Amino acid sequence: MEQELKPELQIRKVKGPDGVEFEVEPLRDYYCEALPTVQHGAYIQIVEDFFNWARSHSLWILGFGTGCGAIEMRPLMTPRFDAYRYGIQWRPTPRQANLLVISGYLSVKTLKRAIRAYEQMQSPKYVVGLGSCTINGGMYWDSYNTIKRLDDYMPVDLYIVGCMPRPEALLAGFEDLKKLIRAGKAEGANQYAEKFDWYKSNQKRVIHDWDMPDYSW
Amino acid sequence: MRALHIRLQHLFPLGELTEQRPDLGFVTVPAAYLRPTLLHLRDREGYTHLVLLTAVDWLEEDLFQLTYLLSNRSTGCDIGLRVKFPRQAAHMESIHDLWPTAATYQRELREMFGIDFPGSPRLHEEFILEGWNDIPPYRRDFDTLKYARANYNDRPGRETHDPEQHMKQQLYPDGA
Amino acid sequence: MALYTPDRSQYPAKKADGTLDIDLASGKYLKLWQGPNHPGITGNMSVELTVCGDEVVEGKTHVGYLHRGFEKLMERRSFIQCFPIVCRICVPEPDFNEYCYAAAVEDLSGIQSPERANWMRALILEMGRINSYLMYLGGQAGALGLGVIGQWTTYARDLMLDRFEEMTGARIYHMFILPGGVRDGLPDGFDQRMEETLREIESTMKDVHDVMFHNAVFKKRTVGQGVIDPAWLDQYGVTGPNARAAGVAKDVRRDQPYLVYRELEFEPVIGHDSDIYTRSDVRRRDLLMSVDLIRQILAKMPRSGPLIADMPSMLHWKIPRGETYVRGECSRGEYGYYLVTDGSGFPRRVNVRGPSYTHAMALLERMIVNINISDVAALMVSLHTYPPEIER
Amino acid sequence: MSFDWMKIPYALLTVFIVFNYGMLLGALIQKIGARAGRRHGIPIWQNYVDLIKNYGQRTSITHGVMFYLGPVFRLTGGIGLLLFVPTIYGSYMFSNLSFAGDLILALYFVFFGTLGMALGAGESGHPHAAIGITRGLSQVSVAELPFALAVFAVALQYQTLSVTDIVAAQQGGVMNWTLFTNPLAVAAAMLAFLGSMMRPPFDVVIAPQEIPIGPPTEYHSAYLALMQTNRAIFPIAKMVIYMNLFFGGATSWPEFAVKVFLLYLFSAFVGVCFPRFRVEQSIRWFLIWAVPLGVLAILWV
Amino acid sequence: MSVRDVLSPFTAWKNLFRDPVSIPDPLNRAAAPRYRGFHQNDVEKCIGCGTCETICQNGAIDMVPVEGIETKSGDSGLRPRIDYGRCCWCALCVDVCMTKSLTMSNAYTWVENDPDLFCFTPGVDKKHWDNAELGYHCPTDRRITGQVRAHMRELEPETRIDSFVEIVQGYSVEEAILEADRCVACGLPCATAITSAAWNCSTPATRFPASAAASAPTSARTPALPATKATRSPSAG
Repeated sequence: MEQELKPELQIRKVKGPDGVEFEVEPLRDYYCEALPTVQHGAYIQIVEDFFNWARSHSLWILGFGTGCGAIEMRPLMTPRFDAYRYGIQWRPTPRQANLLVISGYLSVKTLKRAIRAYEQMQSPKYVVGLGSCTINGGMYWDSYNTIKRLDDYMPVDLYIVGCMPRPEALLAGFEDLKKLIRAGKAEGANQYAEKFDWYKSNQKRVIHDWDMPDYSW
Repeated sequence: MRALHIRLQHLFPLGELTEQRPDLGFVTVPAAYLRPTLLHLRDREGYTHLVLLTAVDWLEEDLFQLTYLLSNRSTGCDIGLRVKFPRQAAHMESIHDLWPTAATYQRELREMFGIDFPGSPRLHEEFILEGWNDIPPYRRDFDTLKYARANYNDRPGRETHDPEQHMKQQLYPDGA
Repeated sequence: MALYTPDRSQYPAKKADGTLDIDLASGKYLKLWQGPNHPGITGNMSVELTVCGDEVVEGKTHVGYLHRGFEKLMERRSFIQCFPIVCRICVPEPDFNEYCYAAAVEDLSGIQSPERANWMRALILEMGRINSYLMYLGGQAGALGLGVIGQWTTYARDLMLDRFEEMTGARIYHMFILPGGVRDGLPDGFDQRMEETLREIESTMKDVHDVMFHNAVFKKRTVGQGVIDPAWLDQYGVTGPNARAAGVAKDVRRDQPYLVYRELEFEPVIGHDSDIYTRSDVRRRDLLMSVDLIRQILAKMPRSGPLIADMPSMLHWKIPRGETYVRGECSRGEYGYYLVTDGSGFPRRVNVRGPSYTHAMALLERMIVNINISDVAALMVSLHTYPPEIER
Repeated sequence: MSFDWMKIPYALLTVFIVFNYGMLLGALIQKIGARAGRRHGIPIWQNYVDLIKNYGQRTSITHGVMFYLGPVFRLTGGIGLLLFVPTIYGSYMFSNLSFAGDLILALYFVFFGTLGMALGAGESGHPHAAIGITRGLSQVSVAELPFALAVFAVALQYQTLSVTDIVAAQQGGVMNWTLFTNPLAVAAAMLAFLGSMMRPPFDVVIAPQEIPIGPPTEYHSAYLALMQTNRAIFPIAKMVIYMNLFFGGATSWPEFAVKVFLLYLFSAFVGVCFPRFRVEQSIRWFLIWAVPLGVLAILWV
Repeated sequence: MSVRDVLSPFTAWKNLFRDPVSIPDPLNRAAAPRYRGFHQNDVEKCIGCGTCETICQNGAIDMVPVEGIETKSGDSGLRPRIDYGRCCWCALCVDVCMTKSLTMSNAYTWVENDPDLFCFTPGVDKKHWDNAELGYHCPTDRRITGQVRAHMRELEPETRIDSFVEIVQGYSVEEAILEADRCVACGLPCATAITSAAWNCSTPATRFPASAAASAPTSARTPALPATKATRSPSAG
């Protein structure tokens, strides 16, 4: 059932400073209406391998703790496990991050923000799912508000098992992700572009009040 | 607890006191006398701290039960007031003017149980669920498993066998 | 020296019924989301700030990002099956959920947990409180820019997690306090390793005290900021360190002693001028008191005796009809479970009442008006709010 | 007006050396800061890998021409500051393009990068960037005040506007460094140095906790890489100015390396131990402490 | 704002001279001896009774037939297959295991990029932690399913020899309930050919005399709250 839009999302008339009246439609993405396209790597394979090597050694994680596993990301960045030694770093904005860690269950409200953050990240981007909740629903298999399989909504490169995987397991997972990237098999972004409609239909089936552009650049 | 209950019974037609522990008792209050009882407890009896306002859904008796739990800081005693009212068109008067924090409780009960508190501030704003299109989820007649099966798809390849049936088929295949 | 304090009386304009008259089209106000994806908040909640210049005019807390519907799920699980899911409600201090749930079930089913199990439970609760305070100190200093404190306190917290892992078999979600008692005893050699950890935590706390609490810039940013008016304590149901920093000696461990707190000597820590600095100082002294409590517990703890009461078979355990409320003092305030059973093998209704329920919603929205944008993060962390307690 | 073309390749050589030195020194300082937090910190070559990764990103989103020009202005500010000031005194190769009035040009270039960044971030349309700009401009301009006063004091003291002559006046022994001949100017300049280095006591501009990293919020892939190269060059260039004006310039590369390392360490030394000031608190702090020192320095000359 | 407030933060730098505390090689660091890691199952000792599936609140365990283990009396030939997309490592299945065959190792690292591989039968699918001896084992002295067997009272030998009274006195009502309470209704012993109605142990709730259990929710409209045994069907997914 179509929910009536929030007041600030309806189309409204705005008078500019120079007196010109124009119409603003908040839901339309003025910046770019195009859908994502498949981004191919550099033409020469050597250059692509070199870039992949550089991408694997500087994993910038988006600082968005979506679930309960985020508390084990904190020891990673502090003295005891010190992920900086492996070139892993926190970035506060999705623009500069190339790794999105979905740390455990994902409620529908957070899924909507996670999708938007994922779409704003730049092209070679990777997603790692932590814990059993991203594989098959985990402990909340019968909950009405959490998603059961993460790969229905986002292309996931890697799963780390554990009901809250330990920091050592996280580091081992990131090492495996590095091998995947160096082998050039971590192409989640292109997969998202190819099966875009399938992902969008899954997302819209779960998020009922869809009041944002289809692909938020 | 008994002394408090007797004092209250002189003023308001209360139900029986069930004493769970020496410092915790629950008593049923008719809906009309709820506000005066709360005011009396808060101002004269020293029960100033509203600990909890929650609802219990007695589906088979077709009743909602609202529990107001008050705690007296000096003596350390708690008293729970139970109010029962029918489930259809459930509504209860708002007490946000007695305790400002009650507004948050009432917002959650409106969204989770569908109990209406006319006059409570920001009552119909979305509090926890966003874009919810089913009946309020905490009611007993909302089946969360059926909803989860309908909206999210599980990973295939999961089937189980009942040990008893399986043994019967294996040991006595022709059911002799 | 107050150079210029602007007159705030008719500003911003108020409507007749007292609500704020903010029309965003006028360009004077900017709506800013300190949203779920933000390094400055503890956990996933977002505050919708209406800002005029650098000053917050109105704030609305939005929660629901971590809602899994625990109370609905617990109605579908038997009493022993609720035990593992209960500790997932609040991540910085999971043991309090286990204890409150176990105590509520024991209260209704009339089972008495043995003496040694009570000592073990008190030990776990105090260790969990230290972890939660250590994480708080790292968050408070980080919200103001002092990153090095977060490094030390998370290191100290990690040592404590090793002690948890050694004793209970898991780092964060211990699933150790079972209705009826505790799962296992202390491993051998635990006391000596625990003493080392406590000494390491005390030396870290001494460094934290030098660098954070005797820091000119930290004092300038926190003294006099985010003051909780003692009159609000009752209106907004403020409990725990937030209330103790306002001078009210309210500690459930002292007022209604549960478990073994009668046999331990401790004095609730009081602060007086209830601003961000005093709240962090109260929590620091509370942490040192917990370290001393652990030493007392380890000294007085009986080392032999049953660990779990003799329970009926957990597979089909039915508890007669009844309702109860059990409370405890967690690091953020008064934590309580309201449990109603109807005689079937499943709890009829469980309501988790976390302290952040009022701190993050009503109290934060009241205190956030008229403060600078840069202090919103510091204020939120100083109330030590944790959103999963609000929406469960 | 003859212009010998040989200076250009030498100047580019200086920029290349300073760029690599900036990358390695930045990583070293981060490691030292991490060691204060009792951890190992990033490997030395990490800055290079981050740079290559950012250049190698496949997609990037531009918000308009000015958005693209923001990092370009910032980089020109860094390189300009470096080119018009002699890095090594006395050697023809490394006194790159310095001329009589280069002190004023250096002052202009120090502030030019911040202005360009403000315009670029403004174009990005992110509310956090807008708040970051307002704070950044107000704080850096107030931090600029004591620095300008200190530079005028030095110029008055040595009666010249050419950095080469100032360094020449300070040669011969440690005693006639400006540090000892005019300590007030050096104190004001060092406080201003803290303000402009975006380190915790004064980094409310790029504060991750309040407004996620302020102006550079919307910058990513190639734009961020441009800004990273600048983060390698601009601090070193600023320290070259400080070294030439106040600490007797450098006659050889090892001396240059040691002095720049100590200056960089000074800002990190203060930065690790203090939280942030709010904007009006930092402005008030500068006006109370740094500006009187600068005025006294001028009077005392 | 004393001078001490300005100078004492610099004591943070004394850590420069203490060596950092990072764990040198975190990737293969052994967990604590009692750590609840990945499952191990001794396939011979396990009798496939399905009690672990009953108690698992995440519906993570399925009882699946395994080739090479055929059904014989007392062993249903099924083995638990655990889905690590549901498990929460609470070790209730290890506590409730009738023959103590299901235990936990203290391994904790398993990373895959294909999510379907996380469903494995411990003991049958070979894993690198199969013979790790450290890990969580159920404390032997305690059972989740009730106390030890209630002792049946008997006549003393003196009175026994000079009378024909029945020696075994049988259980009182409470003892009978306690004894019946210990049955986990796994269905193995009563899976004989002629399954008479009395012994048909389908749902334990119905097998108790009404007086023992408090008034079970009788009204039809209560939602289908799964009694413990019946959880098998909904969790079948």
